[in-house]
Amino acid sequence: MDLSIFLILVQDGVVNGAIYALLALSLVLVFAVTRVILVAQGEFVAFGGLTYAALATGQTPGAIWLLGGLGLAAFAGGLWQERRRMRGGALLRHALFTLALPAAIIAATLVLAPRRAGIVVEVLLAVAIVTPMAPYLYRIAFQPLGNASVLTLLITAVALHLALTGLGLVFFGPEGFRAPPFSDAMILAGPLMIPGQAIWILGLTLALMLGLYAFFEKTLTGKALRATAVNRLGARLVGIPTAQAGVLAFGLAGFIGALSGVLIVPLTTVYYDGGFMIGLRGFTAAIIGGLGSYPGAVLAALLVGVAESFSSFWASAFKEVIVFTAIIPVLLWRSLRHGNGEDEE
Amino acid sequence: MTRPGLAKLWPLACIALAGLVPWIPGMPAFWVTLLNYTGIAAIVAIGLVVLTGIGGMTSFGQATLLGLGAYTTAIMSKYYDLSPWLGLPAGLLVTAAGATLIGAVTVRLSGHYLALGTIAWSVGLYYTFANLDLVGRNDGISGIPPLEVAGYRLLDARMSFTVIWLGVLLAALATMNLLDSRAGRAIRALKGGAVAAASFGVDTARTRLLAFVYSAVLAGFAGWLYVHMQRSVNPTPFGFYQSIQYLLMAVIGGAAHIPGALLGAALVTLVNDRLQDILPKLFGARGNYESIVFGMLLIAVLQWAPDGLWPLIARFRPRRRAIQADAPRLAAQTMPERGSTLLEVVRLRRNFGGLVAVNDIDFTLKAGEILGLIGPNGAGKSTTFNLITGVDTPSGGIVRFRGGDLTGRPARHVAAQGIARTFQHVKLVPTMSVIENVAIGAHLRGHASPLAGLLRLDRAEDARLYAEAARQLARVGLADAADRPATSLALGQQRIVEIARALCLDPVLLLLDEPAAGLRHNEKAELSTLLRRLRDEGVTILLVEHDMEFVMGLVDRLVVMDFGTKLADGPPDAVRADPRVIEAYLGSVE
Amino acid sequence: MSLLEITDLAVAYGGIPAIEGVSLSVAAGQIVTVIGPNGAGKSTLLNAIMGILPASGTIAFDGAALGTSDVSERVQAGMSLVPEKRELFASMSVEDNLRLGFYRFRGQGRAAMEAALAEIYDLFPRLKERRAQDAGTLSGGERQMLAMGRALMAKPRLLMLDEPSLGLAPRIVRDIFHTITALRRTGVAILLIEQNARAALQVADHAFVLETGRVTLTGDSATLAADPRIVEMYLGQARSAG
Amino acid sequence: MSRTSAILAAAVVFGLAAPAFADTIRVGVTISTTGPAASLGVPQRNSIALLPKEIAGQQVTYTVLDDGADSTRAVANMRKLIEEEKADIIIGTSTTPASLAMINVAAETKVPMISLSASASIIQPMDATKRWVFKVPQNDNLMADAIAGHMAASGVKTVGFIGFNDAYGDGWAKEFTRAAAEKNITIVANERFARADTSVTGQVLKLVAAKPDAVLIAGSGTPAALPQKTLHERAYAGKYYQTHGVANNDFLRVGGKDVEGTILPAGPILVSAQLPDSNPIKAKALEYVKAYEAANGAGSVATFGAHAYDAAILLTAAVPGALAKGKPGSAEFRAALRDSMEAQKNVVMTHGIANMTAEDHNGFDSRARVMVTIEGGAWKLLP
Repeated sequence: MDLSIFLILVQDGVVNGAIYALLALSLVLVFAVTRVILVAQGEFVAFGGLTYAALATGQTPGAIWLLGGLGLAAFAGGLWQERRRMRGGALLRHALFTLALPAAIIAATLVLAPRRAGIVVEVLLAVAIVTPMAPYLYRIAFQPLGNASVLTLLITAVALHLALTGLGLVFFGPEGFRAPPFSDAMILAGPLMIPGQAIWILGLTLALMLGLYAFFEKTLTGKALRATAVNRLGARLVGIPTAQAGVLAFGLAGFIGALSGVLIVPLTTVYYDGGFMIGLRGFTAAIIGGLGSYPGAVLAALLVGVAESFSSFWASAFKEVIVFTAIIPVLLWRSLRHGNGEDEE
Repeated sequence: MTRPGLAKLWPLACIALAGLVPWIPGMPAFWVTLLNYTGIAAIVAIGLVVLTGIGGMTSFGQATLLGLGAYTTAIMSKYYDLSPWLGLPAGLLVTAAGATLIGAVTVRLSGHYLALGTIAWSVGLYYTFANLDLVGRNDGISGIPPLEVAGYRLLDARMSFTVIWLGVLLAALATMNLLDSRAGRAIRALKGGAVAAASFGVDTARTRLLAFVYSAVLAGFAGWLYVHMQRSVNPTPFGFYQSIQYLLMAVIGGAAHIPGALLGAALVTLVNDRLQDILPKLFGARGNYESIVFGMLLIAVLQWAPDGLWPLIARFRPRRRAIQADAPRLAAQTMPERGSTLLEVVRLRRNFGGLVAVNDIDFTLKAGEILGLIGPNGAGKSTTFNLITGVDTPSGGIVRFRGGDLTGRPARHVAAQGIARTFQHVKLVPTMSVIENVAIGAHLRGHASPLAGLLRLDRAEDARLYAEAARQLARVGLADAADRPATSLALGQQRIVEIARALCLDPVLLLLDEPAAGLRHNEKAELSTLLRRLRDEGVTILLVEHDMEFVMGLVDRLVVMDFGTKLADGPPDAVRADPRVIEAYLGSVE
Repeated sequence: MSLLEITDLAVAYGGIPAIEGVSLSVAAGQIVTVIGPNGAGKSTLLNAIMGILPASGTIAFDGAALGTSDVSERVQAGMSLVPEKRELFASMSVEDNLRLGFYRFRGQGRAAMEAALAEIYDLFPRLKERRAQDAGTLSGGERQMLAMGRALMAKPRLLMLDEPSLGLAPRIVRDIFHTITALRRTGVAILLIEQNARAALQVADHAFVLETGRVTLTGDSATLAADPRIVEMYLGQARSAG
Repeated sequence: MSRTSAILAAAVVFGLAAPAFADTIRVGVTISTTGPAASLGVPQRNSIALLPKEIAGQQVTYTVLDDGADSTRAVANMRKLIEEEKADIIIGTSTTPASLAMINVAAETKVPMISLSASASIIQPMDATKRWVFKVPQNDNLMADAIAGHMAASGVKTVGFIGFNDAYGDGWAKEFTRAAAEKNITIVANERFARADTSVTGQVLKLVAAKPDAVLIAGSGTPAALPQKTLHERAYAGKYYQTHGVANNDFLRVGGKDVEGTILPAGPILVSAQLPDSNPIKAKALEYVKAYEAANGAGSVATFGAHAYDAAILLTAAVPGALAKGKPGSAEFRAALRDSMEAQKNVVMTHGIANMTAEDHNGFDSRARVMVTIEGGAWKLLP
């Protein structure tokens, strides 16, 4: 292997790793706030990518009907769960969030999609269509589970993943889609040819991370989310409704997932069920990072990306074997550092 | 030998009766086939009950373990023309060996690291199967012979049914036996009571490995059945998705219950099959709504029954356990000579980051005395306990017991020296009855292996252990509560159960962490009497307590701690009068 | 009219009653204490009032029944609880902990928050010194101050304190009780749970004795402090039970 | 309703009775309409709707089940179709491993099956088990020979291979290695990628470094475009070959200008309009394309769906002969159907013309494949 191949592989790994990092961040966030391991995170990536791909080719994405359906389901679910308590203002807010919001997004899409409103609008639209699905799903599937065990929440997330994959096939079909890149620019740096899209991915990933950092460090809402993660009871005691924190965390997960999808669909083909493997990489990174540390997750994600790109060069048939076997010693090391075997308390 | 009650045997009877199902006239043939798939899945799910539901280790790799068993017998019977019956022991052996190897690394992982660990090796093995010429790569091996009995090939689904459900019966029976044995109590203590179990001599790492290998062997067994029914094998049934299916079955059925595994396997298999028929009638043949509807059903069921369905059908009620009071007593320790030095703690130290929780503590304990350890919260009393009993490792200093060095030894080693303890935050296993919890205390006094438990060869010994547990429960005055769920008792009583459990160890030294907390006056008096009697029998006692009245009337000597340091040491009256103690601990609120 | 009116409250854990038939009331601006032995159900009582535990019976705050309302709604209504375990945000700074106490008023803008913060720093100057430190690194006494400060940021009309002196050095315990007395002047009503019955009876106007889940004695503090049964059962021990 | 009784009620609802039977030919279909092979299974399922409802005066019913490309489910489906739906013949499934798992059941229950998957190993070498199995897609070795032949004729001496890390890619690696050796073509790189991979940069670097005259990409559907696009990015200038697995319009859409000039073997149906009128396949193929697009929209046709159509053509041809020996629903009928299918000669299908023999249950010859290239975003028949 010469230096140029080495550099290209690193570049490839870092670009993929950046996406894994975004997903890892949102998995860490969702787990910390709600104790849910969001197996279905990858679906938001796939839906985001496919929705953007449809918009970028002037089609009206089927995902808007999925959005509408989920909004309706969340409306009904919320009404049922809080049938004894929801009144006046709360009911109105609930209806605005679950009915009016999707209706507005659907209307905007129907108007804008055929008009080819430009990349920025299309990106925003794709993200807007997919993002609210996550909080709706939280309301439908997880909020009623309250204090269930992590295992039950995990299996619920698996069930959600199954249902969403099925819905993905219905709404997007079995074939893959690709979108034109945000820019066709190609930057030459020595042996490296860095496509404009890769710059976009790295740039937006970095921007998003900084944005998240600012959100968590500087705003009271962000701090409230962190507080919920650190101490749920403490958060409830200062008046943070943990269900709302869950909705917010899922909203961020949906947003990050959708954005990741939009970012990668110009680089690779996205399939209705393709998000799962991407999500699994994010999950891997999140856990190696300790399922609690944001910088740890990012670092682990980059590591996973690079490991993948190198093993696909060395022995592509055994890529997964290599990547996943390499994880085990890391896990062992982390596990021993975190004290052994005691999962209680 | 104790006879298991009818209450326990009825699920087995049901399975046995089920053996007749395929022979019911008019029974649709495909239903038998479905039940065959159910049976195979149920065996895997039973393994997951032990591993995940009871042992608390989530595995995403069960299907891959099935693959180990399946491929072994496939290779032997297809390529070497060996009888499928030889494939059974070979498959089990290979699975057990593989699982021991994988498990040796994996079960050391904790929590989510473990779950990801199982994903990692399962993905790794999957792609290894898919790229290995020996096992036919992605296309796999087909044309594998079916099972034969006396030259008769078991091709008919009803024949397979008999074999498969005999297998389910065996798996369920063996698992029930295992869980009811000495090793099984250790497995059941893993979730929620691992520290306590370790403090009574359970080797938790080995117990975790045992649960892992046991569940793997069941999966390997299922793999053997699968191959000779399916008669072909390729990597697709051993992937991540299938592993999730098995986990899902266990959780839906009720992950902590063997009948739950059967229920979950049956439900998932049946619902998936029925959906294929029902949905096209509802939505037309063009869509694929099965996974959508299945996922939604699953979510609905979990909201309705977060702990799975079986607990809704049968509420957890520990069965009444018949005690053989005449069982021969277990061998007892010889107590050290009264007044000899029993425990020496020298400059014991524990740092947590920058915080010094225990700061160079010294004290000694003489055989046959009661020593009280007092001080405000955070003074380091419980940490000191944990350092002595091996639950925590000291940063410095020495712990010597009967002349031997105990510093930094693991909890089970400390227990083996005859040191038993109770916990400030009660650590009883909620899913076990009071007497089963107490019997864990006698773990080191029994020797039956897991295999003996599985085959029920341990009954004589187990009867002795339970007789001992019953005796100790009676001693602390809780004989009536023996068969109640442990956590149904009031907190104060649970502390007393912990004392009974500690006594089951036949301890030389008893460490009690706030034993009187939550007790009423008369109960405290009874506890005092019990502890004095124990002292008179030669047991040495070290106790942490807040209740000064209780302590003052009981102990021979007091050690006062504050901010991790020893403030005073001496007879109660002298300590009470010590101005430093009054200033820092007893205080005087105006 | 009382600020908090509890009638026939009962809480059970898995079918086993922890408290039963408890009725008590707290008037605005009053300090009321509930004393009793460990395990009598005192913490359960506060958790039920705050909505952390489901309970039967009625809890009325400011004349309105609370029903099944969520903890956050009770905070919104003006109730705050400082739990026995403090429940601080250990990996966040002291100041962030306090700011989060202001969550109820998050719409009121930065100036209002800074003003509230200044008041708390006045009450607990120690917290100001430690403002940038992580809450997890504080000593026991400082944690209790922070927990109280965080609760006070929400400007509650009823402050519930669960064993504020538990496991603290006597000097700190004195400070805490001084603070409680000082708070009386701000008009906040306090429901105080204490094992340190002597100190509690000294600061409280009114007291209830809770034993094995039931109220066994009630009366104004001075009377109870002189009651021989109380003296024998609680005050005799209070000196040493610190 | 209590939870317990609700559970019981659910059990009753699910315990529905088996369907009643009439005197008709029952066709059981199991295909992969979900999962990794959905891009094959979905057009196949859509094609089932176009199949004849009556053959030789007999009613024909179709029951379609999805197996998600999982061999356990495929076998379970097959048993369900045979035991519950009393199927006389099974069509399916879309993938090779699952088809291989099904052949035991066919032999054991003596129900003939027509596989819709690629590998010749499903029907070769012929034995007592595979007697019951037929296969309508072209054998992968036929296609591999075509590619190797085209390469040799174009002066290609070295080839880089990159295929799916699954049965499809594996089968191609095996068949192409054999075909290439026969033409003295050297395979200088052999790489794998997964269908869901987001990047194949590592593999492509390896391919480019080996400097082959041509690259063969063995993947199905849109995922096969990724290596080609990446090769383009890395400025690989040699020839590009794909397999017939990519023969649908989605591949053209995703591949865009990067797949221009790609050469692949395909069933004649892919370029049916360009076939000479003298070719008997043309009419059949156009008939299918027209019917399919009428039902599913213009441009929606994929060659994979036509395999299901071809299975019905084979069935239609064989039924009259079988009816003479037994009534539908009887073991005699099923055995006769098998015999009759094996005896079929010159059956014109959308993908080729089949001549079945006892040894060859596919029966296609070189007329079943054409060489195609991509020009101006459309498939173009090569002479």
